[in-house]
Amino acid sequence: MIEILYFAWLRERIGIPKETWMTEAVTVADLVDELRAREERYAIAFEDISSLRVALDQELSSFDAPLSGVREVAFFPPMTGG
Amino acid sequence: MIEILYFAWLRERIGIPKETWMTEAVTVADLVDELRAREERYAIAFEDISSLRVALDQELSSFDAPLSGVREVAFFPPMTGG
Amino acid sequence: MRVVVQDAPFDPGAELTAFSAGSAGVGAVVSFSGIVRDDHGDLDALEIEHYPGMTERALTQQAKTAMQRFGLADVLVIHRYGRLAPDEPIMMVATAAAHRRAAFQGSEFMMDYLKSRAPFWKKEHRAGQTEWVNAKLSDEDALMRWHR
Amino acid sequence: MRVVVQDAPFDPGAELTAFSAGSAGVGAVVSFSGIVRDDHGDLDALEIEHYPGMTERALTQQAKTAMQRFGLADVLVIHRYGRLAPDEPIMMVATAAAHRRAAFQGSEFMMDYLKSRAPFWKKEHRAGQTEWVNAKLSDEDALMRWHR
Repeated sequence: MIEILYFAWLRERIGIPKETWMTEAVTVADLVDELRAREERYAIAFEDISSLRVALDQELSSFDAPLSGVREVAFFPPMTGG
Repeated sequence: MIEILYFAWLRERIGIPKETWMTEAVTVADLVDELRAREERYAIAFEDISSLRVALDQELSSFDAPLSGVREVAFFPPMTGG
Repeated sequence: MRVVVQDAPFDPGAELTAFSAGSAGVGAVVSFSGIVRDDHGDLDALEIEHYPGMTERALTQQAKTAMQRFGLADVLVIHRYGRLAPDEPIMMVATAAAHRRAAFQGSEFMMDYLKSRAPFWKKEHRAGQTEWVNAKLSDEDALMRWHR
Repeated sequence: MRVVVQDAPFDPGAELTAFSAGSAGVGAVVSFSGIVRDDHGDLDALEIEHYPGMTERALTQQAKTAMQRFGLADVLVIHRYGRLAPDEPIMMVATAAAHRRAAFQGSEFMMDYLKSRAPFWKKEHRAGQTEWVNAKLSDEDALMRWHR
Protein backbone atom coordinates (compact mmCIF):
# COMPACT_ATOMS: atom_id res chain seq x y z
CA MET A 1 0.00 0.00 0.00
CA ILE A 2 1.44 3.34 -0.99
CA GLU A 3 0.12 6.86 -0.84
CA ILE A 4 0.17 8.61 -4.24
CA LEU A 5 0.00 12.43 -4.45
CA TYR A 6 -0.66 14.57 -7.52
CA PHE A 7 0.05 18.28 -7.89
CA ALA A 8 -0.76 21.18 -10.24
CA TRP A 9 -2.17 20.23 -13.68
CA LEU A 10 -1.55 16.55 -13.00
CA ARG A 11 -3.85 16.77 -9.98
CA GLU A 12 -6.47 18.54 -12.09
CA ARG A 13 -6.30 15.97 -14.92
CA ILE A 14 -6.55 12.99 -12.61
CA GLY A 15 -9.18 14.77 -10.54
CA ILE A 16 -7.91 13.92 -7.06
CA PRO A 17 -5.03 15.21 -4.92
CA LYS A 18 -4.14 11.84 -3.43
CA GLU A 19 -5.06 8.20 -3.18
CA THR A 20 -3.90 4.97 -1.61
CA TRP A 21 -2.92 2.24 -4.04
CA MET A 22 -2.01 -1.41 -3.68
CA THR A 23 0.96 -2.07 -5.91
CA GLU A 24 3.39 -4.78 -6.90
CA ALA A 25 5.50 -2.31 -8.91
CA VAL A 26 9.27 -2.61 -8.54
CA THR A 27 10.16 0.80 -9.94
CA VAL A 28 8.39 4.14 -10.33
CA ALA A 29 8.08 3.44 -14.06
CA ASP A 30 6.28 0.16 -13.27
CA LEU A 31 3.88 2.07 -11.03
CA VAL A 32 3.19 4.56 -13.83
CA ASP A 33 2.37 1.64 -16.14
CA GLU A 34 -0.11 0.28 -13.58
CA LEU A 35 -1.77 3.67 -13.26
CA ARG A 36 -1.96 4.18 -17.03
CA ALA A 37 -3.77 0.87 -17.35
CA ARG A 38 -6.47 1.88 -14.82
CA GLU A 39 -8.42 4.56 -16.65
CA GLU A 40 -8.07 6.91 -19.57
CA ARG A 41 -7.56 10.00 -17.38
CA TYR A 42 -4.43 8.33 -15.96
CA ALA A 43 -3.28 7.25 -19.43
CA ILE A 44 -3.63 10.86 -20.64
CA ALA A 45 -2.04 12.42 -17.54
CA PHE A 46 0.97 10.10 -17.71
CA GLU A 47 1.27 10.14 -21.51
CA ASP A 48 4.63 11.93 -21.48
CA ILE A 49 6.60 11.29 -18.32
CA SER A 50 9.51 13.42 -19.58
CA SER A 51 7.28 16.39 -18.66
CA LEU A 52 6.78 15.05 -15.13
CA ARG A 53 8.81 14.84 -11.94
CA VAL A 54 8.57 12.35 -9.09
CA ALA A 55 9.36 12.50 -5.38
CA LEU A 56 9.73 9.43 -3.16
CA ASP A 57 9.02 10.06 0.51
CA GLN A 58 9.39 13.81 -0.18
CA GLU A 59 12.78 13.59 -1.92
CA LEU A 60 13.13 14.27 -5.65
CA SER A 61 13.86 11.03 -7.44
CA SER A 62 13.68 9.46 -10.92
CA PHE A 63 11.37 7.14 -12.81
CA ASP A 64 13.83 4.26 -12.74
CA ALA A 65 14.16 4.39 -8.93
CA PRO A 66 13.03 1.30 -6.93
CA LEU A 67 9.85 1.62 -4.85
CA SER A 68 10.92 -0.80 -2.14
CA GLY A 69 10.23 0.68 1.32
CA VAL A 70 8.65 3.82 -0.11
CA ARG A 71 5.44 5.00 1.59
CA GLU A 72 4.67 8.18 -0.34
CA VAL A 73 5.05 8.81 -4.08
CA ALA A 74 4.29 12.25 -5.53
CA PHE A 75 3.95 13.08 -9.22
CA PHE A 76 3.97 16.66 -10.51
CA PRO A 77 5.01 18.90 -13.40
CA PRO A 78 8.35 20.78 -13.29
CA MET A 79 8.35 23.20 -10.38
CA THR A 80 7.81 26.92 -10.85
CA GLY A 81 8.52 28.50 -7.46
CA GLY A 82 10.35 31.66 -6.51
CA MET B 1 45.02 79.21 -9.96
CA ILE B 2 43.70 75.79 -9.07
CA GLU B 3 42.08 74.35 -6.01
CA ILE B 4 43.91 71.29 -4.64
CA LEU B 5 42.13 68.86 -2.28
CA TYR B 6 43.68 66.09 -0.17
CA PHE B 7 41.85 63.17 1.43
CA ALA B 8 42.44 60.43 4.02
CA TRP B 9 46.09 59.80 5.01
CA LEU B 10 47.32 62.18 2.32
CA ARG B 11 45.34 65.00 3.96
CA GLU B 12 46.80 64.03 7.34
CA ARG B 13 50.40 63.97 6.05
CA ILE B 14 50.12 67.28 4.29
CA GLY B 15 48.18 68.74 7.21
CA ILE B 16 45.46 70.59 5.28
CA PRO B 17 42.33 69.47 3.43
CA LYS B 18 42.66 71.98 0.61
CA GLU B 19 44.61 74.91 -0.76
CA THR B 20 44.72 77.22 -3.74
CA TRP B 21 47.88 77.04 -5.83
CA MET B 22 49.24 79.07 -8.71
CA THR B 23 50.65 76.66 -11.24
CA GLU B 24 52.25 76.52 -14.67
CA ALA B 25 52.07 72.72 -14.72
CA VAL B 26 50.94 71.13 -17.98
CA THR B 27 50.06 67.70 -16.56
CA VAL B 28 49.10 66.30 -13.17
CA ALA B 29 52.60 64.79 -12.91
CA ASP B 30 54.11 68.27 -13.42
CA LEU B 31 51.91 69.61 -10.63
CA VAL B 32 53.06 66.79 -8.33
CA ASP B 33 56.68 67.77 -9.08
CA GLU B 34 55.93 71.39 -8.14
CA LEU B 35 54.32 70.30 -4.88
CA ARG B 36 57.16 67.92 -4.00
CA ALA B 37 59.63 70.80 -4.41
CA ARG B 38 57.73 73.01 -1.94
CA GLU B 39 58.32 71.33 1.40
CA GLU B 40 59.39 68.00 2.79
CA ARG B 41 55.87 67.01 3.92
CA TYR B 42 54.78 67.22 0.25
CA ALA B 43 57.86 65.31 -0.90
CA ILE B 44 57.04 62.55 1.59
CA ALA B 45 53.32 62.51 0.86
CA PHE B 46 53.88 62.26 -2.90
CA GLU B 47 56.87 59.92 -2.69
CA ASP B 48 55.08 57.01 -4.39
CA ILE B 49 52.31 58.18 -6.70
CA SER B 50 51.50 54.58 -7.69
CA SER B 51 49.76 54.41 -4.28
CA LEU B 52 47.71 57.53 -5.05
CA ARG B 53 44.71 58.40 -7.20
CA VAL B 54 43.77 61.73 -8.75
CA ALA B 55 40.46 63.33 -9.73
CA LEU B 56 40.17 66.34 -12.04
CA ASP B 57 37.03 68.42 -11.52
CA GLN B 58 35.55 65.46 -9.59
CA GLU B 59 36.20 62.83 -12.28
CA LEU B 60 38.80 60.08 -11.73
CA SER B 61 41.77 60.73 -13.98
CA SER B 62 45.44 59.82 -14.35
CA PHE B 63 48.79 61.43 -13.58
CA ASP B 64 49.62 62.00 -17.24
CA ALA B 65 46.37 63.92 -17.87
CA PRO B 66 46.62 67.59 -18.96
CA LEU B 67 45.58 70.27 -16.45
CA SER B 68 44.35 72.75 -19.01
CA GLY B 69 40.96 74.15 -18.00
CA VAL B 70 40.89 72.18 -14.75
CA ARG B 71 39.73 74.09 -11.65
CA GLU B 72 39.83 71.40 -8.98
CA VAL B 73 42.43 68.69 -8.51
CA ALA B 74 42.02 66.09 -5.74
CA PHE B 75 44.67 63.62 -4.56
CA PHE B 76 43.84 60.62 -2.39
CA PRO B 77 44.74 56.99 -1.62
CA PRO B 78 42.81 54.11 -3.24
CA MET B 79 39.18 54.26 -2.19
CA THR B 80 37.74 51.94 0.44
CA GLY B 81 33.98 52.52 0.34
CA GLY B 82 31.09 50.12 0.57
CA MET C 1 18.36 29.74 9.88
CA ARG C 2 14.66 30.28 9.33
CA VAL C 3 12.40 28.68 6.71
CA VAL C 4 8.78 29.79 6.55
CA VAL C 5 6.04 28.58 4.18
CA GLN C 6 2.86 30.53 4.76
CA ASP C 7 -0.32 31.77 3.07
CA ALA C 8 -0.30 35.11 4.94
CA PRO C 9 1.25 38.19 3.30
CA PHE C 10 4.57 39.47 4.64
CA ASP C 11 6.68 42.64 4.39
CA PRO C 12 10.19 41.97 3.03
CA GLY C 13 11.50 45.20 4.58
CA ALA C 14 10.30 44.29 8.07
CA GLU C 15 11.68 40.77 7.62
CA LEU C 16 15.04 42.21 6.51
CA THR C 17 15.17 44.37 9.64
CA ALA C 18 14.47 41.36 11.87
CA PHE C 19 16.96 39.17 9.99
CA SER C 20 19.73 41.80 10.22
CA ALA C 21 19.07 42.35 13.94
CA GLY C 22 19.54 38.62 14.47
CA SER C 23 22.84 38.52 12.57
CA ALA C 24 25.26 40.47 14.78
CA GLY C 25 28.87 40.47 13.66
CA VAL C 26 28.30 40.01 9.93
CA GLY C 27 29.51 42.51 7.36
CA ALA C 28 27.15 41.81 4.47
CA VAL C 29 23.44 41.09 4.12
CA VAL C 30 21.80 40.38 0.76
CA SER C 31 18.07 40.03 0.23
CA PHE C 32 16.00 39.01 -2.76
CA SER C 33 12.25 39.47 -2.98
CA GLY C 34 10.08 38.10 -5.76
CA ILE C 35 6.91 40.03 -6.55
CA VAL C 36 3.77 39.14 -8.55
CA ARG C 37 4.18 40.83 -11.94
CA ASP C 38 1.26 41.81 -14.15
CA ASP C 39 3.00 42.35 -17.49
CA HIS C 40 -0.16 42.69 -19.59
CA GLY C 41 -2.41 44.48 -17.09
CA ASP C 42 -4.94 41.62 -17.02
CA LEU C 43 -3.75 39.44 -14.15
CA ASP C 44 -6.44 38.89 -11.52
CA ALA C 45 -4.36 36.66 -9.26
CA LEU C 46 -1.44 34.30 -9.02
CA GLU C 47 -2.27 31.04 -7.30
CA ILE C 48 0.54 29.06 -5.73
CA GLU C 49 0.23 25.37 -4.93
CA HIS C 50 2.83 23.54 -2.89
CA TYR C 51 3.60 20.13 -1.40
CA PRO C 52 3.23 20.55 2.37
CA GLY C 53 5.97 18.71 4.21
CA MET C 54 8.28 18.32 1.25
CA THR C 55 8.43 22.09 0.74
CA GLU C 56 9.76 22.83 4.24
CA ARG C 57 12.08 19.86 4.04
CA ALA C 58 13.52 20.78 0.65
CA LEU C 59 14.01 24.45 1.58
CA THR C 60 15.64 23.60 4.92
CA GLN C 61 18.00 21.15 3.25
CA GLN C 62 18.99 23.68 0.61
CA ALA C 63 19.47 26.46 3.19
CA LYS C 64 21.85 24.16 5.09
CA THR C 65 23.76 23.42 1.89
CA ALA C 66 24.05 27.15 1.18
CA MET C 67 25.25 27.93 4.72
CA GLN C 68 28.02 25.38 4.41
CA ARG C 69 29.00 25.96 0.79
CA PHE C 70 29.29 29.75 1.06
CA GLY C 71 30.19 30.00 4.75
CA LEU C 72 27.06 31.98 5.54
CA ALA C 73 26.28 33.19 9.06
CA ASP C 74 22.52 32.96 8.48
CA VAL C 75 19.83 32.27 5.88
CA LEU C 76 16.16 33.26 5.74
CA VAL C 77 13.58 31.86 3.31
CA ILE C 78 9.92 32.91 3.25
CA HIS C 79 7.60 31.59 0.54
CA ARG C 80 3.88 32.13 0.25
CA TYR C 81 1.22 29.83 -1.17
CA GLY C 82 -2.45 30.43 -1.96
CA ARG C 83 -3.93 33.31 -3.93
CA LEU C 84 -1.80 36.44 -4.43
CA ALA C 85 -2.61 39.77 -6.08
CA PRO C 86 -0.32 41.66 -8.49
CA ASP C 87 2.51 43.54 -6.70
CA GLU C 88 2.33 41.32 -3.62
CA PRO C 89 5.61 39.73 -2.50
CA ILE C 90 5.67 36.00 -3.34
CA MET C 91 8.82 35.07 -1.49
CA MET C 92 12.10 36.33 -0.15
CA VAL C 93 15.55 35.00 0.59
CA ALA C 94 18.14 36.74 2.76
CA THR C 95 21.73 35.75 3.46
CA ALA C 96 24.26 37.10 5.97
CA ALA C 97 28.02 36.64 5.67
CA ALA C 98 31.32 38.27 6.57
CA HIS C 99 31.87 39.45 2.99
CA ARG C 100 29.68 40.52 0.10
CA ARG C 101 30.61 37.84 -2.43
CA ALA C 102 29.44 35.00 -0.17
CA ALA C 103 26.20 36.81 0.68
CA PHE C 104 25.43 37.46 -3.00
CA GLN C 105 26.32 33.95 -4.10
CA GLY C 106 24.34 32.38 -1.27
CA SER C 107 21.21 34.31 -2.26
CA GLU C 108 21.58 33.56 -5.97
CA PHE C 109 22.16 29.88 -5.23
CA MET C 110 19.03 29.73 -3.03
CA MET C 111 16.98 31.46 -5.74
CA ASP C 112 18.18 29.25 -8.57
CA TYR C 113 17.35 26.24 -6.46
CA LEU C 114 13.95 27.56 -5.37
CA LYS C 115 12.89 28.24 -8.94
CA SER C 116 13.21 24.66 -10.14
CA ARG C 117 13.71 22.31 -7.20
CA ALA C 118 11.32 23.43 -4.47
CA PRO C 119 7.81 21.96 -4.90
CA PHE C 120 5.81 25.07 -5.82
CA TRP C 121 3.58 25.50 -8.87
CA LYS C 122 2.13 28.76 -10.14
CA LYS C 123 -1.18 29.26 -11.88
CA GLU C 124 -2.21 32.55 -13.44
CA HIS C 125 -5.80 33.81 -13.30
CA ARG C 126 -6.62 36.19 -16.16
CA ALA C 127 -10.07 37.35 -17.21
CA GLY C 128 -11.82 34.28 -15.81
CA GLN C 129 -9.30 31.91 -17.43
CA THR C 130 -6.55 30.03 -15.62
CA GLU C 131 -3.22 28.78 -16.89
CA TRP C 132 -0.38 26.89 -15.20
CA VAL C 133 2.96 28.66 -15.57
CA ASN C 134 5.48 26.66 -17.57
CA ALA C 135 8.93 25.96 -16.18
CA LYS C 136 11.63 27.90 -18.00
CA LEU C 137 14.64 26.22 -19.53
CA SER C 138 16.69 29.24 -18.43
CA ASP C 139 15.90 28.40 -14.79
CA GLU C 140 17.28 24.91 -15.28
CA ASP C 141 20.41 26.39 -16.88
CA ALA C 142 20.78 28.85 -13.98
CA LEU C 143 20.77 25.94 -11.53
CA MET C 144 23.33 23.95 -13.52
CA ARG C 145 26.04 26.56 -13.03
CA TRP C 146 26.25 25.60 -9.34
CA HIS C 147 27.04 21.98 -10.15
CA ARG C 148 30.76 21.85 -10.08
CA MET D 1 16.73 56.44 -8.92
CA ARG D 2 17.84 57.74 -5.53
CA VAL D 3 21.38 58.44 -4.32
CA VAL D 4 21.85 59.57 -0.72
CA VAL D 5 25.11 60.39 1.08
CA GLN D 6 24.43 61.18 4.72
CA ASP D 7 25.95 61.10 8.19
CA ALA D 8 22.67 60.06 9.86
CA PRO D 9 21.98 56.37 10.59
CA PHE D 10 19.38 54.58 8.45
CA ASP D 11 17.37 51.34 8.59
CA PRO D 12 17.95 49.13 5.52
CA GLY D 13 14.65 47.29 6.12
CA ALA D 14 12.60 50.50 6.16
CA GLU D 15 14.46 51.72 3.07
CA LEU D 16 13.75 48.42 1.30
CA THR D 17 10.04 48.77 2.07
CA ALA D 18 10.00 52.32 0.65
CA PHE D 19 12.04 51.31 -2.39
CA SER D 20 9.76 48.34 -3.17
CA ALA D 21 6.62 50.47 -2.77
CA GLY D 22 8.04 52.87 -5.33
CA SER D 23 8.80 50.12 -7.84
CA ALA D 24 5.36 48.89 -8.96
CA GLY D 25 5.35 46.36 -11.77
CA VAL D 26 8.76 44.80 -11.12
CA GLY D 27 9.23 41.12 -10.36
CA ALA D 28 12.54 41.15 -8.51
CA VAL D 29 14.15 43.35 -5.87
CA VAL D 30 17.67 42.73 -4.55
CA SER D 31 19.22 44.61 -1.66
CA PHE D 32 22.72 44.63 -0.22
CA SER D 33 23.63 46.18 3.10
CA GLY D 34 27.14 46.59 4.41
CA ILE D 35 27.57 46.60 8.18
CA VAL D 36 30.47 47.67 10.44
CA ARG D 37 32.24 44.45 11.48
CA ASP D 38 34.26 44.12 14.66
CA ASP D 39 36.25 40.95 13.95
CA HIS D 40 38.58 41.20 16.94
CA GLY D 41 36.18 42.70 19.49
CA ASP D 42 38.27 45.86 19.91
CA LEU D 43 36.79 48.26 17.35
CA ASP D 44 35.62 51.52 18.91
CA ALA D 45 34.43 53.12 15.71
CA LEU D 46 34.73 53.19 11.95
CA GLU D 47 35.26 56.67 10.56
CA ILE D 48 34.31 57.32 6.96
CA GLU D 49 35.66 60.28 5.01
CA HIS D 50 34.30 61.22 1.61
CA TYR D 51 34.71 63.82 -1.13
CA PRO D 52 31.51 65.91 -1.02
CA GLY D 53 30.29 66.68 -4.51
CA MET D 54 32.32 64.02 -6.28
CA THR D 55 30.71 61.26 -4.19
CA GLU D 56 27.14 62.09 -5.23
CA ARG D 57 28.27 62.66 -8.80
CA ALA D 58 30.17 59.36 -9.05
CA LEU D 59 27.35 57.33 -7.46
CA THR D 60 24.68 58.91 -9.64
CA GLN D 61 26.71 58.25 -12.76
CA GLN D 62 27.27 54.62 -11.81
CA ALA D 63 23.61 54.10 -10.91
CA LYS D 64 22.67 55.39 -14.38
CA THR D 65 25.17 53.03 -15.99
CA ALA D 66 23.71 50.11 -14.00
CA MET D 67 20.12 51.03 -14.95
CA GLN D 68 21.02 51.00 -18.63
CA ARG D 69 23.39 48.05 -18.66
CA PHE D 70 21.11 45.66 -16.76
CA GLY D 71 17.75 47.15 -17.78
CA LEU D 72 16.86 47.99 -14.19
CA ALA D 73 13.57 49.65 -13.27
CA ASP D 74 15.11 51.44 -10.28
CA VAL D 75 18.28 51.79 -8.20
CA LEU D 76 18.80 53.03 -4.64
CA VAL D 77 22.17 53.87 -3.05
CA ILE D 78 22.59 55.10 0.52
CA HIS D 79 26.09 55.60 1.96
CA ARG D 80 27.00 57.05 5.32
CA TYR D 81 30.03 59.08 6.33
CA GLY D 82 31.30 60.19 9.73
CA ARG D 83 31.74 58.03 12.81
CA LEU D 84 29.97 54.65 12.94
CA ALA D 85 29.77 52.04 15.71
CA PRO D 86 30.13 48.26 15.20
CA ASP D 87 26.99 46.60 13.77
CA GLU D 88 25.70 49.87 12.29
CA PRO D 89 24.77 49.79 8.59
CA ILE D 90 27.40 51.62 6.50
CA MET D 91 25.58 51.60 3.21
CA MET D 92 23.00 49.86 1.11
CA VAL D 93 22.23 49.30 -2.55
CA ALA D 94 18.89 48.10 -3.90
CA THR D 95 17.93 47.24 -7.47
CA ALA D 96 14.54 46.49 -9.03
CA ALA D 97 14.07 44.63 -12.32
CA ALA D 98 11.63 42.38 -14.17
CA HIS D 99 13.77 39.29 -13.53
CA ARG D 100 16.12 38.12 -10.79
CA ARG D 101 19.34 37.88 -12.80
CA ALA D 102 19.30 41.58 -13.74
CA ALA D 103 18.48 42.63 -10.17
CA PHE D 104 21.34 40.50 -8.73
CA GLN D 105 23.84 41.62 -11.35
CA GLY D 106 22.88 45.27 -10.96
CA SER D 107 23.46 45.14 -7.19
CA GLU D 108 26.77 43.29 -7.50
CA PHE D 109 27.96 45.73 -10.16
CA MET D 110 27.04 48.71 -7.95
CA MET D 111 28.86 47.17 -4.99
CA ASP D 112 32.02 46.31 -6.90
CA TYR D 113 32.08 49.86 -8.20
CA LEU D 114 31.38 51.43 -4.80
CA LYS D 115 34.21 49.51 -3.15
CA SER D 116 36.96 50.91 -5.32
CA ARG D 117 35.70 53.82 -7.42
CA ALA D 118 33.50 55.93 -5.16
CA PRO D 119 35.50 58.46 -3.10
CA PHE D 120 35.13 57.03 0.42
CA TRP D 121 37.95 56.19 2.82
CA LYS D 122 37.64 54.17 6.02
CA LYS D 123 39.63 54.62 9.19
CA GLU D 124 39.43 52.19 12.09
CA HIS D 125 39.57 53.35 15.70
CA ARG D 126 40.85 50.64 18.07
CA ALA D 127 41.98 51.16 21.65
CA GLY D 128 42.87 54.81 21.13
CA GLN D 129 44.82 54.06 17.92
CA THR D 130 43.63 54.83 14.40
CA GLU D 131 44.47 53.12 11.13
CA TRP D 132 43.37 53.78 7.56
CA VAL D 133 41.89 50.70 5.91
CA ASN D 134 43.94 49.50 2.95
CA ALA D 135 42.29 48.91 -0.41
CA LYS D 136 42.06 45.22 -1.28
CA LEU D 137 43.41 43.82 -4.53
CA SER D 138 40.41 41.47 -4.58
CA ASP D 139 38.10 44.50 -4.83
CA GLU D 140 39.97 45.69 -7.90
CA ASP D 141 39.68 42.20 -9.40
CA ALA D 142 35.96 42.12 -8.62
CA LEU D 143 35.50 45.34 -10.55
CA MET D 144 37.50 44.12 -13.55
CA ARG D 145 35.05 41.31 -14.33
CA TRP D 146 32.51 43.92 -15.45
CA HIS D 147 34.85 45.33 -18.09
CA ARG D 148 33.90 43.47 -21.21
